[in-house]
Amino acid sequence: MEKITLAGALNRALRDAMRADESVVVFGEDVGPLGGVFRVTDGLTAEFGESRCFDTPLAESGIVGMAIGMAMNGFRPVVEMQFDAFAFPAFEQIVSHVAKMRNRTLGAVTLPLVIRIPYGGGIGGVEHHCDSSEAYYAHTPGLQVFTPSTAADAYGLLRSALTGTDPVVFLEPKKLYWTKEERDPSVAVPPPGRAVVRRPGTDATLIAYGPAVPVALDAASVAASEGRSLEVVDLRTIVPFDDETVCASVARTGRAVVVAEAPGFASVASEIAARVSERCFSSLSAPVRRVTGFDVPFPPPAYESLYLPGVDRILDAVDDLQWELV
Amino acid sequence: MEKITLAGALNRALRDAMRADESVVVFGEDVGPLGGVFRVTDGLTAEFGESRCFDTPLAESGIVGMAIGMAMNGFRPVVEMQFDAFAFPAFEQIVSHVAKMRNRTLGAVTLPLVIRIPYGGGIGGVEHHCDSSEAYYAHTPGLQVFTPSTAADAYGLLRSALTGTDPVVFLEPKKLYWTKEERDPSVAVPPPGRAVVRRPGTDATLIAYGPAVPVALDAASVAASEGRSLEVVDLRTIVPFDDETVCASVARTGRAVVVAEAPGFASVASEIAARVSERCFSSLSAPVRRVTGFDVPFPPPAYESLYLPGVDRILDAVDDLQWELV
Amino acid sequence: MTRDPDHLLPSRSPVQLIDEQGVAVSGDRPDFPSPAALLDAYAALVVGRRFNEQAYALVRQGRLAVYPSSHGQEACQVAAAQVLAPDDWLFPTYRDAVAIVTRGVDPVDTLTLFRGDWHTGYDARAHRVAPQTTPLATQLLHAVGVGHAARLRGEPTVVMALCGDGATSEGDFAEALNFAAVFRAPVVFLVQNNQYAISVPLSKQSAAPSLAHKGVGHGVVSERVDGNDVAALLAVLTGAVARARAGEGPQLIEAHTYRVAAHTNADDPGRYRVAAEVDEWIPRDPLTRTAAYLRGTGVLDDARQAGFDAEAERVAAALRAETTPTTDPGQLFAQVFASPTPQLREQAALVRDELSREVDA
Amino acid sequence: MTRDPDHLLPSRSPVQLIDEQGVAVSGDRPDFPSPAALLDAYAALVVGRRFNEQAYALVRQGRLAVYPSSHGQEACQVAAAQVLAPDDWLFPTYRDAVAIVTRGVDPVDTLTLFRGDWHTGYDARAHRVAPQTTPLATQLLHAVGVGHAARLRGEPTVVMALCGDGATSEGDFAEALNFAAVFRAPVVFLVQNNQYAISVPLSKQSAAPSLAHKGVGHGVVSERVDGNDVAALLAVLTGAVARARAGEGPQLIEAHTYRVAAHTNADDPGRYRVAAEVDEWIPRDPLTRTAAYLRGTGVLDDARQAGFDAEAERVAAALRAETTPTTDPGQLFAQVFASPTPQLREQAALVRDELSREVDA
Ligand SMILES: Cc1ncc(C[n+]2csc(CCOP(=O)(O)OP(=O)(O)O)c2C)c(N)n1
Ligand SMILES: Cc1ncc(C[n+]2csc(CCOP(=O)(O)OP(=O)(O)O)c2C)c(N)n1
Ligand SMILES: [Mg+2]
Ligand SMILES: [Mg+2]
Repeated sequence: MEKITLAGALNRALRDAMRADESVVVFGEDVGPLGGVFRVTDGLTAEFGESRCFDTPLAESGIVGMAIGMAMNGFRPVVEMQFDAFAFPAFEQIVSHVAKMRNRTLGAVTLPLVIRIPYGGGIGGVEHHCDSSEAYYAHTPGLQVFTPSTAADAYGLLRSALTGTDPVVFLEPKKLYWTKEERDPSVAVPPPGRAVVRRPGTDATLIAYGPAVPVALDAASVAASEGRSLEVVDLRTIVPFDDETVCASVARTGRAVVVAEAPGFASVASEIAARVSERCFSSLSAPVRRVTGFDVPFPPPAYESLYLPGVDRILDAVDDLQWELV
Repeated sequence: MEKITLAGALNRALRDAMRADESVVVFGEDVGPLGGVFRVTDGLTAEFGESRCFDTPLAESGIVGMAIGMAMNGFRPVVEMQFDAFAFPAFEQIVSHVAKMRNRTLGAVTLPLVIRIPYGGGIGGVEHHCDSSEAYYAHTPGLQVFTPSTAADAYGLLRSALTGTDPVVFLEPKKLYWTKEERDPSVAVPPPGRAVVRRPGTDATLIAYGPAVPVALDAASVAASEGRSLEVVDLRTIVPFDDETVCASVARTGRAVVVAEAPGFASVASEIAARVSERCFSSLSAPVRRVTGFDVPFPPPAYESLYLPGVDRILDAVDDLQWELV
Repeated sequence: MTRDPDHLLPSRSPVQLIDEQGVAVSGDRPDFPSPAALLDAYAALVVGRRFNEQAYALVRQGRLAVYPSSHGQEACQVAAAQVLAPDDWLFPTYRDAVAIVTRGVDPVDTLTLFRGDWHTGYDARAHRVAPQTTPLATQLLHAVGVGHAARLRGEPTVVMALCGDGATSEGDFAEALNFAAVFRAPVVFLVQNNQYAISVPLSKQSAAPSLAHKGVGHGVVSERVDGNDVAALLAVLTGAVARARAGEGPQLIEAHTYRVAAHTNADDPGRYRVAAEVDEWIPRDPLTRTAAYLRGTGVLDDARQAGFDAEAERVAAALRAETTPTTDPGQLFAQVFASPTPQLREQAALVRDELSREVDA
Repeated sequence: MTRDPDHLLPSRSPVQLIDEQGVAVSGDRPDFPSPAALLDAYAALVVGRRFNEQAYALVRQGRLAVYPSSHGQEACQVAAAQVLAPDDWLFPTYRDAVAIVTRGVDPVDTLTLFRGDWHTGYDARAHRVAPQTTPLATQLLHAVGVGHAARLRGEPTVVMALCGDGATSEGDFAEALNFAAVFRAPVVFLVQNNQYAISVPLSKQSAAPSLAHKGVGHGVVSERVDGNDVAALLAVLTGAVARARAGEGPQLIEAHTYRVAAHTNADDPGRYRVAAEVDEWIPRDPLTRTAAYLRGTGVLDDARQAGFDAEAERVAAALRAETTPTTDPGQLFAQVFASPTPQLREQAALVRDELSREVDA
């Protein structure tokens, strides 16, 4: 079978969507001839011309603001924020407009647009290049938040983001861009809002999304070799959230650890922990633990491995799940 | 005893701080001759002159950015964002600089500044005037987040925000601006990071902050009349967070409901629920419930009362705390 | 970069066609509006003024949550709407209700937002009038997007984007001008410089020779105009719209006017400006000046005036007749997304349950 | 608003004092730099060029995480630092390491950020050099604040704020100019227009006659200068610094230069520009031109050149000698706040515990 990277899958999704739907346009900083700093838009200007994939002036509020207008007038824009800290200049446009337009016009004006944001660390990047900002978007009512952890999901979720009428913040785990995967086009990706059990297990559930998924899977492998069976759930979409899959897993295992790269305080991991604690209360044999980035600014490359949730920290948290009571 | 409003207490805190410390300057939109749209800066230009309390051009990123520079060069700026949705243009300055400067310079450059933001609903305001954005700031490492619910705390917390060397996002509950209170200057406000039990109780703990505190207190009164004793904890500061007071209360009562105005998903309420669920696991007789704003954009005035957490919803949540098991 | 700065800079003083006494001062300009156009504009001015007064009164009666009046700025409002073709778009702010009404939106629907009802009361797509925008200057970028979209499809649409003097200080203002210029988007940016951003006078807002001078730094052709002279506004804006439609790129127009009323009813202008300053602007009123000119040229007579007044009263009566909105709890959750998430469905059920118990009780 | 637009607009073409052949073209200008000043500048250019080359080489060896080189722009770098007095401030971007070194910061410390060590390696307060800033244009507002603070205290400080052509498109650029002008802050904004923002050429960035034309819309005096002519830069920037210091408010200078290297080592310029374009700029190199002039006027000889080269080699050797940073886990938590919150203390304990078990194991 053909091998494809996550970045390549995204590129293919954009290309296929642009072929299928004339209204799809791609723009942002360096997405044209350069193909984006991560090459996700590689070749699109060449295939579709300057009018469908183009560079803009360097202004993120401008990019998102213009996307709003184009979406109001018949297009389906896909914009790229170069790194996730560089989406912050667009925060007002995203929170006050992208998220609210459908609602404030009672459905009369919809904004079918996608804001692609490379996110997370693990690439040895310098300051402002490794943030995880999913909590800001997930907390904002009116935004859908998708984040793939595999090339297949990257393709499927981006295609589905490009079919609905609601805006999607599409978070791409930078460190997985170059991970290669066999490509099996016959596997369809389910609609947004469906988490997936990436690895079945019986003793505890690791709940993760995006860049944390492979780490959780690694942890599960190590745990297995130590005789503990961990189930790994990959959320795929943070909004909508799949309570059903998550709770079914925790109901089965009775224990849960949430794994996420972002600082833990008031985060998506907090939400997951709170929901699971509430909804699976009677099934839980131990408190839900969180293994997240610390509540510090993302550190310089030399400190990255200390900061990021890794296999050891996950296994420590699993060890803490009151097994002595079993 | 003299009566004072929360807005009046903030005004007095600014005035006293400006008298005590020449480096304190106040600026923002309409804070000069007008005294701010909520009159919190009333009279400051008259008393301290244009150089210490002044209007700026209309640009929030500009205001916060300039405050950063002034803080780098010997001043202690207090800036006002007119309504909390209007702080979003400054989001990049706040998240990428205000929050990170001390850390990225290993303490060489500190930013002793205060960003005052009126927040929350309950005033019948139109769109963009009633948001609750504490989660965005609380999630951002490096920001302290204070939010008073009484005039005395408003005074004390603002004075203490103006003594440290770290930036503070100071969230002022709009709907409480005009609430009058007896002023007892002999009551000292404890340092940041100390929650307070506003009303003792034995059956369950309501954990609230800012505008939700009076609602929680009302709910506790009603509950008392129905024979249920609710303790009310007021966080006062979201960052730093007072685990000790919160957990001690829940350990005593065995049940908890978190009350907050902001949409619940990935919110400060999620954090509180997650922490309490984790840290008080063995004391909890029921899952921690959250009574929050819904996951919808803040609605128009006519819908406000449906949206905001009210006494009924709090009492419903309390009723749900598995009392039958007692 | 070949654009000639001289071509981009505004004229040394604002364009005026009819002076404060109602006398034509540049009657020989080829773009001087026709009598019919001026009469149309005057009719709309009369309605607009009455609309402003009535809305303000409704706030005092507690029947509107808030109203930011364009009293004194009606010439800008009317001209901005009247120079547009049916397929053009208008992007108004909170202060531009009169422009929206002039564009043909039902006056009662126009006030939906301020009535405390659901945010936007008219069909933005049908009227090609964007929802009124409050976060300052943000809508200018949307206008660029709408214009660029039309241009990509080869449609002759022009977008009229409104903002105030204060809003020109926001970063989004500069970004909008820049994007529009780079993409040659057919957008006319009309800055209503009413001298104040709430309490902040223009002198604290900008040190520029004029706000129209903000165009050249983006390669945008700029002009300034007497914002209380509806004839000058019609002439200058018609030209700008024509150039934008012809593919000459964005246009920036600064209209010099004055906010006669308070910022909104909640504001207390006594704190920051003296009454004498307001008085100076009364003789420059856009209505009296236009009426004087039209009477002087024999285009307006008592009968016509009576007709306009009657129409204005009809609009005012309609505003008064409107009652407070009824709320439908389902609307809280219905339009967050095309179809509610499971979480929203749970929350909606909670509200339904709570309300049903209230009814039962 | 009384400021005369003619006074604010830049000259029709960039100021040049020494042409590409090293010949003085405006030798009679009173502000033509002295031989001593030019020799100092040349010495710094030689060091700067070597610094750029060495840093780039270190990236290829995997010893720096990344390096955005100012190769070709060294004249801007050197002049920006050399026109400042000791108490003035410099606000650099990620590309301005050479300006920082010229200002007197230790070259090894200057590269801390790019070495992957803690973010800022020099003492910003001691040197009055702000930390290098990556979020584009944001630092310009900090510069305004620093300048305004100094002005409020009556100090004669001037702030030199650097940014690139791409950064002028960010809203913060406009806000910074506007705030500076309204508060008459003593800031010199130096835009190094190196024709590219990563892959995006100036023609897609702006339709303005020049980037210096962005000043007039804020009432900021503006000028443009040949950015590869260190003499012209010294003259124009010295004038701008003097005017800012004299209380005449902010100054905007656009320097026309070229990014000869890739955006950073991670970039692949072959995707967006042809080699021939780069070749055109080689004869305009700031070093050869200055050397030719100084040799022609007898100020530079082989001995002096050898001295400068030796100093450059010393700097390069120091960069090469620096080893990879040692990490101190405690630093993760130590400076988030003045004193760590209880939550941070818990997290620090977790890391300590994890590490101690690793050591034990
Ligand atoms: C981003 C943002 N900041 C602040 C406000 C609050 N605000 C509403 S109107 C206004 C003044 C606007 O002045 P101007 O642009 O001149 O328009 P005018 O009200 O005079 O028509 C302010 C500060 C806002 N709506 N949006
Ligand atoms: C707000 C923001 N958006 C995007 C980026 C990513 N980025 C880094 S450098 C750069 C190009 C900057 O171009 P220019 O301002 O001309 O400076 P140069 O790199 O040419 O010196 C971009 C887009 C950033 N650092 N900050
Ligand atoms: Mg105004
Ligand atoms: Mg550049």
